[in-house]
Amino acid sequence: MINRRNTILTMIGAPLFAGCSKVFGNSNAHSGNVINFWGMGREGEVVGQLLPKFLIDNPDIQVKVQQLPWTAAHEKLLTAFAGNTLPDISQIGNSWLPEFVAIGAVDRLDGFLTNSNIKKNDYFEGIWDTNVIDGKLYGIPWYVDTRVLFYRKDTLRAAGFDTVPKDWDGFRNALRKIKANVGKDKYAIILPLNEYEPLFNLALSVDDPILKDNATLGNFDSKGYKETLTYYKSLFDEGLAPLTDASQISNIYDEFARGLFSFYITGPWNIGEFKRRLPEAMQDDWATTPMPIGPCGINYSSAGGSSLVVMKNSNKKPAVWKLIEFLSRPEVQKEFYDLTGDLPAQKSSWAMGKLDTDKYSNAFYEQLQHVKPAPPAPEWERIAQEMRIVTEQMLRGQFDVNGAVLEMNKRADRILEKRRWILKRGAIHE
Amino acid sequence: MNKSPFNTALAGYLFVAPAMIAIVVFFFGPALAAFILSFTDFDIYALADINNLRFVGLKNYSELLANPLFWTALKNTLFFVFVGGPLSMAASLSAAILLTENSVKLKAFIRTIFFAPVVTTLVATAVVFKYLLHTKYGFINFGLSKLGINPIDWLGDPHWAMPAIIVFAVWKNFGYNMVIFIAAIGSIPNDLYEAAKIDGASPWQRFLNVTLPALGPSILLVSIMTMTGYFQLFAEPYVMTQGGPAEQTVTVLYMMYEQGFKWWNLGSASAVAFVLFAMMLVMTLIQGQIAKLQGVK
Amino acid sequence: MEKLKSLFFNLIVWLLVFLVAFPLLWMVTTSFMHSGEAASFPPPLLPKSPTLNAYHELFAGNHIEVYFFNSVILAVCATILSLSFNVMAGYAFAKLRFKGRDAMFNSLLSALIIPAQVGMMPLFLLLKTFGLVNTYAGALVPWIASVFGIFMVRQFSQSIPDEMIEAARVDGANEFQIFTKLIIPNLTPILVTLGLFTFLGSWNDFMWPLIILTDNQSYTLPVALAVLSREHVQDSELMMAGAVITVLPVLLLFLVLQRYYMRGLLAGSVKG
Amino acid sequence: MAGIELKNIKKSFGDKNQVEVIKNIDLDIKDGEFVVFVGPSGCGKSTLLRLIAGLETPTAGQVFIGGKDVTNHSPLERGIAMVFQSYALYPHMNVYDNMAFALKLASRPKEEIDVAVRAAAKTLNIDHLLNRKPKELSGGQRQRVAIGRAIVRKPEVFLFDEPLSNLDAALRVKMRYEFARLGETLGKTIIYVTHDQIEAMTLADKIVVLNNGYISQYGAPLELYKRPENIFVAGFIGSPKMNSIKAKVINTNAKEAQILINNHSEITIKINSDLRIGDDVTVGIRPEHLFISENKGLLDAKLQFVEELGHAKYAYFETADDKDSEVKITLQLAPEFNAKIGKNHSLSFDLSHIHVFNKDGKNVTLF
Repeated sequence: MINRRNTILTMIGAPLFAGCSKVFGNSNAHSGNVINFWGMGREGEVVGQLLPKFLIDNPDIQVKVQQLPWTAAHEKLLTAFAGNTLPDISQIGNSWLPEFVAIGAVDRLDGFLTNSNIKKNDYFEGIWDTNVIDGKLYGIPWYVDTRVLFYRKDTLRAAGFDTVPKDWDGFRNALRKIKANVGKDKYAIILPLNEYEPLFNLALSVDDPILKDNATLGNFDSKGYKETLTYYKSLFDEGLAPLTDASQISNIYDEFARGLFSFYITGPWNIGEFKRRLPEAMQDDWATTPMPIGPCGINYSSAGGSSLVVMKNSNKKPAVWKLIEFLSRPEVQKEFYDLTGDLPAQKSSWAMGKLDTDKYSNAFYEQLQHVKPAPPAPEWERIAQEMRIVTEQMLRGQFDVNGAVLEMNKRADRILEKRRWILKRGAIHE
Repeated sequence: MNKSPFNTALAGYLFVAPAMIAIVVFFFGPALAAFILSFTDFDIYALADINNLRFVGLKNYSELLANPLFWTALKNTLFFVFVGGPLSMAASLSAAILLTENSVKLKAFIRTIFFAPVVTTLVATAVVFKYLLHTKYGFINFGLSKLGINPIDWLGDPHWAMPAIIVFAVWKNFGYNMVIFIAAIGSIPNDLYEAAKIDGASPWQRFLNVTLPALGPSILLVSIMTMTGYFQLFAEPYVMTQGGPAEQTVTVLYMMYEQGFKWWNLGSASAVAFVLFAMMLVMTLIQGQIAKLQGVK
Repeated sequence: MEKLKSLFFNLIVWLLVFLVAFPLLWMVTTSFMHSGEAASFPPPLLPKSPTLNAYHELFAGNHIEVYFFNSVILAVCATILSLSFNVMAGYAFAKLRFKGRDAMFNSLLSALIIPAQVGMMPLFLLLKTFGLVNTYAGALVPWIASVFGIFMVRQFSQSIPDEMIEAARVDGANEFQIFTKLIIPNLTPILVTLGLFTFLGSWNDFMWPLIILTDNQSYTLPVALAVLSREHVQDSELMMAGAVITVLPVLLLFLVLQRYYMRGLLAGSVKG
Repeated sequence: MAGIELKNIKKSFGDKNQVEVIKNIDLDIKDGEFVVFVGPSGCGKSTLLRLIAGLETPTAGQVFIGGKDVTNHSPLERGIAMVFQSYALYPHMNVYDNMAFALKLASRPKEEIDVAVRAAAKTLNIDHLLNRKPKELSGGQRQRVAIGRAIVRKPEVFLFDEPLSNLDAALRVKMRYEFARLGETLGKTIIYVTHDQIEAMTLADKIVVLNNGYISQYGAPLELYKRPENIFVAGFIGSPKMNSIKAKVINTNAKEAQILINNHSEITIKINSDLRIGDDVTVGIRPEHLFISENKGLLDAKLQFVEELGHAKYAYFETADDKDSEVKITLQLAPEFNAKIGKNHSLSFDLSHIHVFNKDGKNVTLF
């Protein structure tokens, strides 16, 4: 009886133990000719649909796509770097590039660029520049992204405006008028507290950079930034924007349709979402337009988007480059746009899809002529988070503008301490 | 020299060795290493190139003390421990008393219902509560509106976010201590109650003079376990609020996670971990001291 | 008077039962609603026309079966590991005499006051050097041996009479035979308890898998659910379906083995 | 051939061997003898048994079984079987498997095991219980299974550790009888540990009285009863206990001593060892060797209490010894004696059964 029981245990146990012991293999092992590709959000979802042609042309290469959610992507990339589990190629937010260059995660691409179908001058300049660090190229823009204003034409018209006023003051005036029209429980604009991008975008249209001294010190106490923050704060103080974050709004599109707010600073992916999610009757009542002109006289916005990078520890770089070249073909870019609504990085693709004249994406085309990259410090993402947090505290009354900028500087300087030390040693990674 | 007592000892070593080695390698070792790590500025640069590692002495600790976020996190954690902890225990005790009332029927069934939240997956139920706590469509505000209370922006209002998490934590955890209390109440000899009854004690007096003193040791034990457990609040804010609004749900452990595994500042994350450890230790020692003073074994 | 009191108590208890059970019931009913149905006012209790759409979306669109499988594999392996390591050690600490036994055991108890998170950063680096980041093995490391498990097994082993073990020695059994043929069969109830605790613990664990499983193909259900809930804020029905799939297995397991669970809970609480 | 010999055995416990339980024991047990270890709790009798079983290793000394040094051998290699106080049945196995366990471990053929188990079960009248689990058995049945488990292995030596102490009184007497019979049928060396001297007296070929880690006396039951070598054995063996009365030596020569009891009675006894005048001694006399005398006896005492057992009648007296401290005396009365509580009586001794113990407790009486 005992023996029988033992046999049964062994029968159940053995495969399980085998299962347990099989787990030592790393799922991102760089084996065979499989290219591991990490894509984020929607892009990660659809990239597989672009690949069949590439796979036919390159029968010796296989591509394994993994999708990361945007909210966790940065964290996951760093974790993968820390855990030696980076893929061969990844999509990467171009504001993150300095960081991954500094830690030596991504490889230089200059060498591949000669004799390639990828032509630098077909790209938006401000966007291409985000991939160049200390004069060296580390990524190829995949799609571009910047922030513009999405708005309701009907409420704007009701407030007495045919178009969105071009500068900050005019813009705020329009918001005031709208607010006066919509009443107590509704707002003119939404600036979600859990996003730093709207504030950052506004801060690009002033003369002072956010970080100074080779991005080793905070520059939040500059005149320009203070002016931005004061402006931003006034939008809340005057009740033009609700003190809420996006996760508290269960469905941003429903709320936009209901008129909870009329303006939303957001990116190109929302063109498709607005088309899909807003009620049919509303489709003629919304539009996009570039950011308002700031104190510096130009309406800058952020040079966002994603680039494709080759990881340094990949052992299949030529194959990976082939894949990048494939994904950068204008016709593939066009197809990519059709699938995702992500704006192509190459101007020739815009023309191909008549995007530059499309009534919604036209605002982006215009805006892309005036884009600035994020500060080139690897710590930028953290500093941006701190900036967001301090801003929220300011809006909730914990700081005034002066206190907030000093606090931001303090936090930024502390985060940048290591960078200052490393730069002084001259030991920053290639 | 085989098989005999000599072998018993050998068998003993062989039997404990795997577990001991695992615990030393994967627990004690790392804990000690964390202590050393907390005196370095180990970060993503050091991960990339170990030459970027500096020994910084107490700097992680001093910076931590100078960091307002740490104080916020500490305040939030202590709020959770000292408000949420006692509330949880009170809920457990009340439920235990209700479930030891003679007049209550179907006790086993009710006990199972009360206990069910304990075994459910924290993340899943936190997600459920996130929706229940929704300002507009959540049932909690709907229920409150029936009582004439205006909607509360539970997870969006800095004043309400931590209380909301406490509500969730009480719901999730009270069943655990309840079972311990039920067992403790069950072990109180009935004679004591009968003696008190004969002495003319009212139900409330019986509770004060018989039940509570008899529960003393259990209450103390449970309070140590609960409070040290509550120091480790992490998943709830991670899932429900991501530390917001206005950092009002950032806890010490949440801060450690973000420092360590979001920003990869492993040095300062280790310092946070040790501060957390120190607080929990002090807490346990204080409660142990109270136990000694009260003569509880 | 007594009757009134009884009525009062029962009323309160059943009100509490409703409050406690409500979130779980709501989770289940909402998971059968059509997309967007839950986000209305007043909030609906029951689906207008029940649908499996949310579940379909979970499997077809989000491949929840992958996470489910990961969770199952990890929980089962954790249970096997924990049973083999802790039971041997717990028994030895209770019944086998060897030098340094008590000192060793006391040092184990001291581990109880150190929160597990303290060592997480170095542990990650350690596993990185072994190449175990983002592997099941890495996720299983904390479950190999647990002080609580050893403690619990030791406590129950102590109730095994020494004479029985000696009888077996006289009968010619060696220590290993004694362990497998005598101790294991007689510890079955506590093995079930320990196994259950480990299974539930591993299934419900969040922080460590979140850290060590970097690849979304290796996520466990709670990690996947946490990530999904950030991505799909507005999809209450989908998230509730995910919560149901995550919660249901452990809830059922608990209901079936409740007796064993309570035993372990009380054993753990006796000495903390 | 399986006699047992212990040579200079010592056993200590504790991390630093600080607790000495067996303090130097030499013992020679002949093949086929039924030897009982008896003594108060904590005297080391169980430890000594476990040393023989191989469940403990001695701190010093050697154990021989059948002439072979087995000091470091495992229990299995010693050819012994043991029945434990709690019977130590394996709770998850039925009676059959319990009895078969050792043979299975020894990988004996199935048929052989079956024959052995059934034969033993038959001998012990438990063949109808083979499919039961231990918890479904009564105390006496468990006892039999435990014995059966020992018998099945056909060992050279049986070790019994207080096997009757968990049974109720009636069953104990019955099983005592069965043990006595078992001893004869088995014809093997048996060592039997008990704290009950009646069991020892009834069962043993030879008794080892242990006290405080030493052997107090080793011999046949009646020898121990009649000629206890020391005051400990004298007090331990026999029920009710031997009376002991403090006394003083008042005169002595090489062969005789005059002893003063109770300040007024003198007796003379033959001695085998030196006593000195003025030595404090203890006089021991068993209850059946005391009687109430019509004349002036050796000792005056007051009757306190009478215990009527039917077949016997014991009277309990109280008196004072030469130092005026209280002495209780037990006496076996003639059945027809009509005792009156509170009355003073004069007591006489049967002088041929008197024992005198010197101040070290050694019996100095010459028999």
